[in-house]
Amino acid sequence: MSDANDASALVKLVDEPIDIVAISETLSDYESGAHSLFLGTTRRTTQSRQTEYLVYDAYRPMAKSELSRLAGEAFERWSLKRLVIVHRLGRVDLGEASIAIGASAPHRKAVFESIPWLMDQIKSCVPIWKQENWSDGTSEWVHP
Amino acid sequence: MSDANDASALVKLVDEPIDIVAISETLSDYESGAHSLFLGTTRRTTQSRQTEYLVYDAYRPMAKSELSRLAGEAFERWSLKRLVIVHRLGRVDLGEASIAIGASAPHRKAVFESIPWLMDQIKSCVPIWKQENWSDGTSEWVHP
Amino acid sequence: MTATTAIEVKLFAGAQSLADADVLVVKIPHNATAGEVLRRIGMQCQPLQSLLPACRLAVNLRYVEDDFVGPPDASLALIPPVSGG
Amino acid sequence: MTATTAIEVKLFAGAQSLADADVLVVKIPHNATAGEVLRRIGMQCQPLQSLLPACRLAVNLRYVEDDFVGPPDASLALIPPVSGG
Repeated sequence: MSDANDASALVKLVDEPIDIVAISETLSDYESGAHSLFLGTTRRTTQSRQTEYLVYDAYRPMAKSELSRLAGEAFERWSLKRLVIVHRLGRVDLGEASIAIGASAPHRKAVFESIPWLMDQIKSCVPIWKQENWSDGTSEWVHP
Repeated sequence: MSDANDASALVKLVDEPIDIVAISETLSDYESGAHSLFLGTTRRTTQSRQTEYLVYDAYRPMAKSELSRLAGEAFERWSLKRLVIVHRLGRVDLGEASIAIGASAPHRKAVFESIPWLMDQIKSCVPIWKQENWSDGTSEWVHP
Repeated sequence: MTATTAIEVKLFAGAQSLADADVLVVKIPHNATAGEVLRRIGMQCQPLQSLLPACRLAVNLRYVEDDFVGPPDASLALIPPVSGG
Repeated sequence: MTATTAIEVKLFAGAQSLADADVLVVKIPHNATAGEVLRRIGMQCQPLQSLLPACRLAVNLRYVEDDFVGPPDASLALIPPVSGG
């Protein structure tokens, strides 16, 4: 639990499992009454096909830069107290998180609006790509 | 990480700190690509007044019954895979959580919509009350 | 002359503070509606009058409308505006 | 005769698979616009043509419009539709 006054945003690309507990701790703030943590995880079934695992690749410096830009925009727009965005790269097994977005703010509206907005933005402009690795052994890059 | 197939909702009133890790584990599901955990915590500042701590009281059997009804409705409406609602009663110090709502679903829209809806419903119809205990030593029940 | 009966109504939060009690015993006519019960609460416990217009009555753990008539052994509670979450 | 220069364009994901390379060397006229660079990529690397209409060009870590002209030492990347999250 931090008693610090400063608002802050943190953006990271990681190659290992995302540390959820560390993110939760980062969000703690006495001036925030609302904390929210979203995790996007590898789901088994897509339509009727079974995923074995996913692989994420990124244009790292640009992905970091785009994530920072989006974080800054969300931070300002919703007057967040804390914001953490972590995207994992490489292989992500079933049930594991590829992305975590955590936010805290004085009131819940700010976290309820900013996290979905960030996810929409990330899925449209951050240069990160998902490779489906299906249970039948085939794989393909997803370019929606 | 549970590999079970069954969808489930869990509602609890507790008198001790909410176990966030236990909730996170409950949400795990291979068919869910989206997991979200919201925490409502005791905030220090309200307008210009300082809160020392909050006390929550409830009409317990009815609060439990209303929460279960709402959980069931959200579960059906958004086809959630897992849903956990925990409300803490008694004294809740600064930074501690009075409520936790966790949800998981195949796609993120379901968790982004259901949790805000649940919070709105809880704040309008579940018989739980908050007592502000201000830093100047005064206290008052909040009846908005 | 109308037959009356004494019922217990649970009180919470601000209502409990105002009435300085967690249960209120109220005399009501037999088969009184929820609206009538609320009116009698105000008549028989003056300190509650200010909060009462914002309160709802719960019968057997459910909110009821003003014209609702509960069973004789119903469990009643006065629910002031809630503030959980 | 137009003077040309050779530039490197980084490739990712499906574009990398199609071109079977993570960097593509493309000959472009001096002061070529981003739109011209994309067109040359398609001409000089046939396997990318199917994906190219959906791709954007990034110059120095930023998406640019078709009429953008980057500095000579710019870092270029071909960005196919993204699917992170």
